[in-house]
Amino acid sequence: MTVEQAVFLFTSALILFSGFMMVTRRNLVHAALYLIVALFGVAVIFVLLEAGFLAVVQVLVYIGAIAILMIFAVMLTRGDISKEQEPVNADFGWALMLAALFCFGLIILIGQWPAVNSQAPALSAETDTVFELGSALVSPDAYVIPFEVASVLLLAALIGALVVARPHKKSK
Amino acid sequence: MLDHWIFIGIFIAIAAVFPLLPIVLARFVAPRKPNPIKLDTYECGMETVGDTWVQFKVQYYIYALVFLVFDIETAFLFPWAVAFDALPLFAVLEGVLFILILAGCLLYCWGKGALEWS
Amino acid sequence: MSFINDPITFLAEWITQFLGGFLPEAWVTFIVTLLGVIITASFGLVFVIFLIWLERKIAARFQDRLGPNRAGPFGLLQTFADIVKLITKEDVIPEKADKLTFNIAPILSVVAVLLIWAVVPFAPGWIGTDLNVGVLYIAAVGSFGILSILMAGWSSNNKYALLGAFRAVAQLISYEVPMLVTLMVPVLLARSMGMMTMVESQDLWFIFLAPISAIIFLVSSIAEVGRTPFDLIEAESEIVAGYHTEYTGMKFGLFFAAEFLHAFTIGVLFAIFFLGGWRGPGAEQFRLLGVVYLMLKGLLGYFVVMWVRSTLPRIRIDHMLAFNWKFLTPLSLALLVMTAILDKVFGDTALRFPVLLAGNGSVLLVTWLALRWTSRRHTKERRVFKKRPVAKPA
Amino acid sequence: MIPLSWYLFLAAGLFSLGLYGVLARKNAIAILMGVELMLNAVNINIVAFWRYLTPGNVGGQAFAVMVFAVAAAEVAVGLALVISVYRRRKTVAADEINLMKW
Repeated sequence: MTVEQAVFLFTSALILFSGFMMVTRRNLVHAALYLIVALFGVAVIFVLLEAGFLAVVQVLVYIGAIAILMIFAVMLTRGDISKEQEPVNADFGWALMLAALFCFGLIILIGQWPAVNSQAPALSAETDTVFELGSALVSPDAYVIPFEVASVLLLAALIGALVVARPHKKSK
Repeated sequence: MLDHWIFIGIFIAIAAVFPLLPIVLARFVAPRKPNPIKLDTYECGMETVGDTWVQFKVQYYIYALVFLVFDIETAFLFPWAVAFDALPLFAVLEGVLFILILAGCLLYCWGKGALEWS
Repeated sequence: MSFINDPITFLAEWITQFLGGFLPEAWVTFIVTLLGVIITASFGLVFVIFLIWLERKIAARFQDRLGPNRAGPFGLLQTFADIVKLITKEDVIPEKADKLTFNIAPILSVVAVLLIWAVVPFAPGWIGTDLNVGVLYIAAVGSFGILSILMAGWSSNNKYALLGAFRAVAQLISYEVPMLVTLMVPVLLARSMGMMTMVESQDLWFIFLAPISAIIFLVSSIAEVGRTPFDLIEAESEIVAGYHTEYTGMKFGLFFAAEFLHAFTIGVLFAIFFLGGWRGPGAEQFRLLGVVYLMLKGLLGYFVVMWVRSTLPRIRIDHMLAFNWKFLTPLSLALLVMTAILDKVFGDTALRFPVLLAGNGSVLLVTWLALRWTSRRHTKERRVFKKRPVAKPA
Repeated sequence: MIPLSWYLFLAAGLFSLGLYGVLARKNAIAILMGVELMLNAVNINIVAFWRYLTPGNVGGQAFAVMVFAVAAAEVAVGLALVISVYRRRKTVAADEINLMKW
């Protein structure tokens, strides 16, 4: 077993464990903290896939912003925490079955696919993926439309979230 | 490429050991005589009144929201800045358009009064 | 490569050869990397011991006091005395605290700052590791600091700690916006996110190409550390001691060590991004000189931070957030757009420096005019007195 | 070296965990956390396919960045809805929010 394989196995065990803890914890802040561990693990996986830029962005965006937003939202809707009710709804048995079926189905499907044991071709040392990504994002024959649409999407999401989340002014 | 990240990985481990050392040392050196009053929450020096889970104002969430939008922006714009030399003027202006749309986000929040603390 | 020019590379090669005699190659690489990590990481931590003494000495001078002067010559051993005190204090974990989170938070806060030093270029060829996403890495590592504050505040199970943590996080994430946007300016000018390339491309220091960006970076960094005038994180009169109210002994000390180290780290980062890092006469030949230059420049930035700290009072949280969102963020966005367009058009010509400087000047002028206009309007509004409630005897 | 299948298995497991969280959890915020897990599983797949099948074409990374933007937008609006619902109904339990059920 190489070092990379060991790191991969350890990280994926960590991700799956904290993912499991996340969906089973009663305390939502604990669930959010486990979510953060899982997201950090995914960043490590990105590093193993030699996508260092994505790993850094994963930490910056998910841990630095999305997880913080989650914790804020938990604090803003505290009614449920003090009540400490059941974490799962009535249909959780079905959910468990469906998720397990889905998991096994996927594993069988992946196992049957012939290309699955292919090895990673070596990246040439000359290419700087960040540089290429930057060129591709604004190049007219690559991803400029998704690039601009992403900014409009963010604008729309911000406006929508603001309108929904802000308390309406009291009518006098 | 991976060598760099192995360095970072070892660095994280070592960086966690450094602050752990004094805490472990304190375990052996420091006195430990807990009693219920000592272990009580200090709060503001008075006895705790009511629930710790006070209701927070939604303004915190709104700031986090605007921050999230600008955080994502960096994921798009940093590669753009790195590839700056190879870009034609047109591509640079596309990046500028991206920034202006985000400035629109900020202006919208400003105009709606979402940036006010109270 | 002689010892005087480049002692670290010399030693590293010597150790590699020595160990290579009786160990497999993978182990040698691992041990040399490990040594590199330990040297880089402990550099920051050892330096902070000296810095705490320096900060107390300088703060005392600003306040016309002597500062630490009993333990050792010039009070140099004061910090060691403090460390001994902190270690021998009883470590109280409140009964109702969330134990694991409570204990992890201070460690995480130190780790978050220490991790920045992995990519600091000390001298030509002397860098922990030259990531090609170094600048973004620094920003990403900062989010662990935010997380540690949130964890500390929440796990203490204390209203004021939680309130302090929430305020602190609101402040930190707000000021991270102008910081990220301004960081894009040096990246744009250097055309790289690698820290080494950043320094190497500063034939002309970036502070001359982007002076206002440099100031915005420094201001938002001060806010990120939570130093006065932005020290609402621990506004004693408002929220007790903020998120670390419940911490005692060494864990409390770790939060403070992290703050001191962070304050100096932003001085060093300021030097790297805007003051040319290790660049200086003779730094290419004698690399140790590069480290000296970097530390001197970093101390300069650190001194400015301390100067601001001793001069300005704490500002109110609504003013602070308004200053960020309504002044720093729009200004940094305008600067980024201006720099991008002007640098694309004039980047390769001799006009780069004067044009960028003129661009900065015009942005400054427009901002000043806008500020004058709005402040005049505000004063007019304020002249109309509102009716105040009058106290009546019951 | 790590074969491609390992990454796909990890992503499948993570996706199923997220799916279980979305279907079984009562709290709306926990459901959103489950969605985050699923999006991350998708991202692992995208990046793994980029690395193993088309490393020369940077499109895989570009789409991973797009997924980040979409995830952020989803969380922003989703949590805003949760907060808004909480303000009116004083609950964030997804099966108690049944105004639109009939």
